[in-house]
Amino acid sequence: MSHDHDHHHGSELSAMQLRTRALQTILVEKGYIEQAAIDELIETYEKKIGPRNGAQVVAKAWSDAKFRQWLLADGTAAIASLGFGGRSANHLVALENTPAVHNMVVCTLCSCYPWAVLGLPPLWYKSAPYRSRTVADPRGVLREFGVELPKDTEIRVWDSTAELRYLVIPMRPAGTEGWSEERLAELVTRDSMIGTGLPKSPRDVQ
Amino acid sequence: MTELHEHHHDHSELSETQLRVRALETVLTEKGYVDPAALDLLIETYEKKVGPRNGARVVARSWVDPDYRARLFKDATPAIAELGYAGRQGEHIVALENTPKLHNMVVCTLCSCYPWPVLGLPPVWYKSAPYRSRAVADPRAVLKDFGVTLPPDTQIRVWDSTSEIRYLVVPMRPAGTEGWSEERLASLVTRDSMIGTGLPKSPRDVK
Amino acid sequence: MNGAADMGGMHGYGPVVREENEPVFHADWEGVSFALNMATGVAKLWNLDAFRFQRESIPPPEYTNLSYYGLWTRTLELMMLKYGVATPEELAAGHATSRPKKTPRPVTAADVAEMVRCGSPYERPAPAPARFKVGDKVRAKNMHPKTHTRLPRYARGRAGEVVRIVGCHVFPDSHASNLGEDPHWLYTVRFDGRELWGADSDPSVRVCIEAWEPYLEPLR
Amino acid sequence: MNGPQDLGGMDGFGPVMPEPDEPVFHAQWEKRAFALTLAMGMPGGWNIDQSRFARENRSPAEYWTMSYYQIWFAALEAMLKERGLVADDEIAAGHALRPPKPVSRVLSPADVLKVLHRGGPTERETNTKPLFQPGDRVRAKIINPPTHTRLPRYVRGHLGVVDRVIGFHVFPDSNATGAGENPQWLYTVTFSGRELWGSEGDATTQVSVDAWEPYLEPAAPL
Repeated sequence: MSHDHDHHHGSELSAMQLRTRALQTILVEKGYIEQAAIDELIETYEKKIGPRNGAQVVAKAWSDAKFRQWLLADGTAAIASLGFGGRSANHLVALENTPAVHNMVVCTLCSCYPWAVLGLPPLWYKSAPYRSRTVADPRGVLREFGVELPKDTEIRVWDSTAELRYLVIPMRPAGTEGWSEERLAELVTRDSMIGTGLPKSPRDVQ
Repeated sequence: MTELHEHHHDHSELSETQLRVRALETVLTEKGYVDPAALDLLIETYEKKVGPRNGARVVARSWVDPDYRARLFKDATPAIAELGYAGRQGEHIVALENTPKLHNMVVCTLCSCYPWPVLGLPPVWYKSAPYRSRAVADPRAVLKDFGVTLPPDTQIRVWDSTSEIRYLVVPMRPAGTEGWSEERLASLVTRDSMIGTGLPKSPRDVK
Repeated sequence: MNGAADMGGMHGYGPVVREENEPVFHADWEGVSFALNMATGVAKLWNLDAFRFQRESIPPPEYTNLSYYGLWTRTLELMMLKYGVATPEELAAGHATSRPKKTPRPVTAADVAEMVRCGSPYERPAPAPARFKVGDKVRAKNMHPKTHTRLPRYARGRAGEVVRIVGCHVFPDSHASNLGEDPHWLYTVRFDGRELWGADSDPSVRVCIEAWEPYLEPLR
Repeated sequence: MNGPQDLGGMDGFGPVMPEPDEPVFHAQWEKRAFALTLAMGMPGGWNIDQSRFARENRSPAEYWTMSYYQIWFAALEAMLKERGLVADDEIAAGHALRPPKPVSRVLSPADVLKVLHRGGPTERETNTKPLFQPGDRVRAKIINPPTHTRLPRYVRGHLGVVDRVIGFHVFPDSNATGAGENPQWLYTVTFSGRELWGSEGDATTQVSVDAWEPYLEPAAPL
């Protein structure tokens, strides 16, 4: 199908740059926001909070049975014990993948995502293709991520319609017996905690 | 809402399309797939000859001739063909009778189906997203966009043209037109009154 | 509202396109757009549900053609106009030409750090006991409000099962229209894929949504 | 497909804006795009359901910003290219760069009025009997095919009443994919506004759609 209808995203970008700067100037000039607050927010979500947080949670769940139980029973409290929580994870639910059930998270209505453990969502998570298709054809979407699951595995899609945020706990890869939490965390990819991917195999790291 | 909306599709896009249409026409003509004279005739037909005047004649006839009216509501396609209107996008026509209790309105939510032989080509609003999205869900509000307010207890039936059946609304004959000729009556029948988004003109409106 | 934001089950958007090593922001202004939206939230100029309602009210042709943070900036402009934070002239000039009636206490870096740490919990004391329990069969109501709702179109009218009682939460349908927090019980409801997408669809699919009590009726 | 064409019940598109004294066409190119589409139907060999699918099968972002005849024209181009009748480089050059493929027929000026008058009736002969009769209660099935269908999303899963048995007609869901005409019984089915839009809906509104038998399942009488 031809797509001749070019949307000149280049010109949108420079126009948006100007418009966004205008809003910033006005809000700072009127005294609603201090410039330092803006810088702090960008710094926090660009540098400090990201999927490494979630990987730590998953690795701990893999190696500490008690923590795992707590995480599945009360995700918010369990991640708080590791120092994660707050914005976009005030109500965190951990979803356990098993050989019988594979969980996948989407927000069809906007872009809800557990920032505190995964950082800000990637573009594809916020895009129309992912939002439109995941609830109706999760296997088709998984295929685009190179993930093929057994036919009889139940695929459970969680559409984040409220302020609950979901973190998928993937299955611990085989061949990682005796690994440290830190080493296990290296196997945990962002996509495996959304449900569009699987953890790395031990062969992939070192 | 839109004073800051810079993401506009400016006129350069139109001229781009214009060039592309011309290019395609040239290629198709050079290959012998189309004859430009046939294109001219198609355009002339729908721009000049086929239009809502056809439908107005059908409606006016149904207002003066009870036998014709009965035939029209029984099977509209042959009844309309009696007046010489038939063919493309009017292969299967159904006439819908407005009464004091029931008002009919036609839409095509999925594309732009419209009874060409009696109404010509549809106006832009009929094909637009606002009409297609709202006519089935909130017909009274849409009627308000057209300045039409119906009594609150009038039933509104919306016909979504999902198949090759095409619908023609037959509005109610305005009061005060007793003894009028068919031709004079036809001058009261507006296009919108045959879609159901309007009412016929009142006798006062035409001299 | 049945706006462009309600995308679940739509076709035509094409495949999911991933970007290798995607940066958090693709341009400086995206980071600023993000930060301004967070900070205006902290300043309590409006609530999150009202912001979402404004964003999904953007006409579908525009909504679907804006980039993600372009949509945020556009929504922020509209909210600033609607809530009297800026005038059209100010937005066009890119500068403040008037002062707020009441001098605001500006959002500081410390406020932001506090917000990141604490977030904004949505759970509230329950005004009444929960109507449904885990295992109850329910039907999502067939409702089409013109205002904000978090019940996706694809679930409306469909039967599911309550799998979790989440708690009593701020009700977005009221909150977005500035009718107060109006807390209601919130449930996780699970639907069989075939109930949502038809008998021919993949039998191994289940879809869970969160649904507030007013979205649900007992299955008869 | 649940594409951008399936607009019934969507919000956010704003008010209907009738244009006073609207011309039939708004630009010269619209006339040509219209006439080319009609004229190419014959040599192109596609059916109306395939044209409709070619129009709706595009991104909502694109569909919702294109004008009506832009959509027609884009679909015409897509169908011509799909059948190898025209290639991109030829449109770019504005000239034929390859000899034509043989086509069944070309529309001559002498045939135009005849062809228009004949149209393309979709009713077919049958000796089967319709499953439903006027007055029967039916439910529109929940289907979500990724290909062309004429059952709008807003009626799926809802209860209606058969108003009229229209006849035995070409089934667009098959015809659009080139799977043949596969004709089926066609009915007018009427739904109450409240059934479709909820208990808050206008009690005086009814909506009728034309639905082929495979779209419907029997529902218990009241």
